[in-house]
Amino acid sequence: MPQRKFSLLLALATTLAACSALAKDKASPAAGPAAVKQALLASFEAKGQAGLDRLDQDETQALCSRDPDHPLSSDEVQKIVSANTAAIRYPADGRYLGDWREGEKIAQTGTGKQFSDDPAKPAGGNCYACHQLAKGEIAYGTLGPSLYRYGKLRGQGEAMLKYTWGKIYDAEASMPCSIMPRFGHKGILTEQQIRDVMALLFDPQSPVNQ
Amino acid sequence: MNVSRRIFLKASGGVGAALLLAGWPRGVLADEAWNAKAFAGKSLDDVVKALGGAAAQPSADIALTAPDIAENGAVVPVEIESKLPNTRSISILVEKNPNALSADFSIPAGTDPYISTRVKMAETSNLYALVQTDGGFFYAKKEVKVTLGGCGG
Amino acid sequence: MADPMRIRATLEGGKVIVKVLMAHEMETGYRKDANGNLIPAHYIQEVNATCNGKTVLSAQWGPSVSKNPFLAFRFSGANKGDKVVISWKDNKGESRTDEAVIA
Amino acid sequence: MKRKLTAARSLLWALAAVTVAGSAVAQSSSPEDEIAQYRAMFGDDNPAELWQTRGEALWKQPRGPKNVALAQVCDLGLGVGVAAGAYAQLPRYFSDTGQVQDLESRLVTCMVRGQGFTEPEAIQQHFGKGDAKSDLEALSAYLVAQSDGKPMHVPFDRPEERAAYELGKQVFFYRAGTHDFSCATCHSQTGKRIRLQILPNLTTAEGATAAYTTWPAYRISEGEFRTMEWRIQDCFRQQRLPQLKYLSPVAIALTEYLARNADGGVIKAPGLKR
Repeated sequence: MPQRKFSLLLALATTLAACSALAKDKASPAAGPAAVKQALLASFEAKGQAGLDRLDQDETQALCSRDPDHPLSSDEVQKIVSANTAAIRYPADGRYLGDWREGEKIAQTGTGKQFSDDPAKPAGGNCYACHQLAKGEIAYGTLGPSLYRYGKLRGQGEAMLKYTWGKIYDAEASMPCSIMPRFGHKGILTEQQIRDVMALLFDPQSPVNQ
Repeated sequence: MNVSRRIFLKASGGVGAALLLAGWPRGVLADEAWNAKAFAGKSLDDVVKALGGAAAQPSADIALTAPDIAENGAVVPVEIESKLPNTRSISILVEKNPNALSADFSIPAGTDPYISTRVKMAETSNLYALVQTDGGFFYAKKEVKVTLGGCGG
Repeated sequence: MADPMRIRATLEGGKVIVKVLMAHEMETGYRKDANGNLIPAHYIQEVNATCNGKTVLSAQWGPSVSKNPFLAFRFSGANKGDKVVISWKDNKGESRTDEAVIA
Repeated sequence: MKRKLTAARSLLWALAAVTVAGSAVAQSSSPEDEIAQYRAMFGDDNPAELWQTRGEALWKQPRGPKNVALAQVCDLGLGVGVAAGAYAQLPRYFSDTGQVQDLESRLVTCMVRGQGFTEPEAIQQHFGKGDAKSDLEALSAYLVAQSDGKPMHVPFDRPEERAAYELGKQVFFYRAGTHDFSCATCHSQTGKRIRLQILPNLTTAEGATAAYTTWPAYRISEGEFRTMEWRIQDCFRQQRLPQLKYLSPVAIALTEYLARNADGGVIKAPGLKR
């Protein structure tokens, strides 16, 4: 009998929850990580350069997949910072800056790594999708902060160059669960491409600093 | 690169040249054949000449309405209304398309000198409304910025 | 065969307002397919509209009119119940004619 | 042709005229205003109507090995042959299939069970391309238009519907792939844009409503009519994930998540999108 009473209560709770606008109810059937992964594997098929292994998560991705109702603990945040800080590779020859003209092209290019893209072509950075950069480009997004006059405002000190390199290489190191892709760590951009994007940000001749 | 910029890839050669070889009829009235020479023109001047004029004059009596920014160059809405007397035809030109002329409308008596349609723009460019009256050729222009979009280029 | 046009013709303030949507690829001849081959040009070149046997609009188009073209224009001298007949012909010689009753 | 937007359109035409005149207004207008101006110029003249016309014929004509019309055999949730308002109450659980189904999934069921097509026949060319037209897209265009102006009432009292919602929510936040993207990367903040496109916050009722009720839509960048299945599939392509299968559990679950978040909103579709 007590069990049946519990079921009735659960049913009632379920009905009540259905009335909440966004159904943020705890009574919805749970979909644990294993069930979610199973559903994903059953729902996707490999295509072009995108194999089913793209559905596998590293620890950072798994932790950062929590919905807002389940925030991370400070230990979990620390785990993300440590793993991603360790992942950053600084340029061996100490050269941080390449060609801003190439950097501008990379910032404008949105293709790369999609199953519809040619894997032989270098991927773009698509910086303008989220950031304002050169003043002349009006079609910029606002998911990230404006980077207009980035270098002009900050100078080219070693610490600033190193910090910015780290941001592009693996943003999770300095901002856990940042929505910015980890361009170096995940092999989206090459070291030289990152240099070119760095030049776009720092070179006094770059349209970003005009 | 998005679709709008892909539209006009490999602009040289191709259709324009082939059509030129096909010869060109004179006018643009409906009962005449398609005016290949006008559609092969690269500039406002080319097109005006192919339509039988010498040069076009700017006019404030042509209302050309188009967006300041086209979210997608594949479809740019254009509305043109001429207040010039005896408007015979209204044409739409895009300066930086591989061939400037998009469309040429003959306006018979009884039809308003008004047209609304949608054209492709390869890139940010001037758009021209070219009007032929019995007093010659006139135009209005407006720059339309064509933007990139999306998360995958 | 091409899909029918959607034609609306309404009499407002003594003028017939005509709005047309046409189903057509309007292929420029400059685009490439997935295999890198040029897609041949295929676009409407001529459009003709008549009402009561009289031409009310005629047009010549190039490939830079947008895919699935839209066209609106106005004319005088017709009544409700009259028919507006619109035809197009493309560069491959295909054509289509549809009509709408003025409402 | 729909007339409800005419007033708004006139206003924007007036705005456009001011801008053309080169006044100070032109300089101070934001990119969002300019995009709104661009979109307003399309008015009510949506090429999706070309798909609606074809879809109506496909719904009403006897077809398939059994030579019957969908209008005679297809139950979209409100009874056999009832098209009006059905889309506004999808996805939902159907007892005859034991599954939560979206519009396209249900149409395939009807084509297979009702008209006698095989499933591969029914879903081949599920997304159209140029002259290779999709019957499912045309049918969707027609049926969605039959719910235009109707408020959404997405059923949510079945455990299967709740399970689909919960799965959809988990998938929405699932980060993976080369770019660490999830749906939430772009669609869990309010007032942001990618390039110049405003990103709806799909975790809120307002954002989900703005997005869900204006799909399916004619997509200008492709010159094609596109369904919600297409929209979700193409988002995953851009997330750098593999190909989402048509009518797959994740496709339905995400549709359920979005539809429920948009519940109560009024359908304004087929829409017109970039």
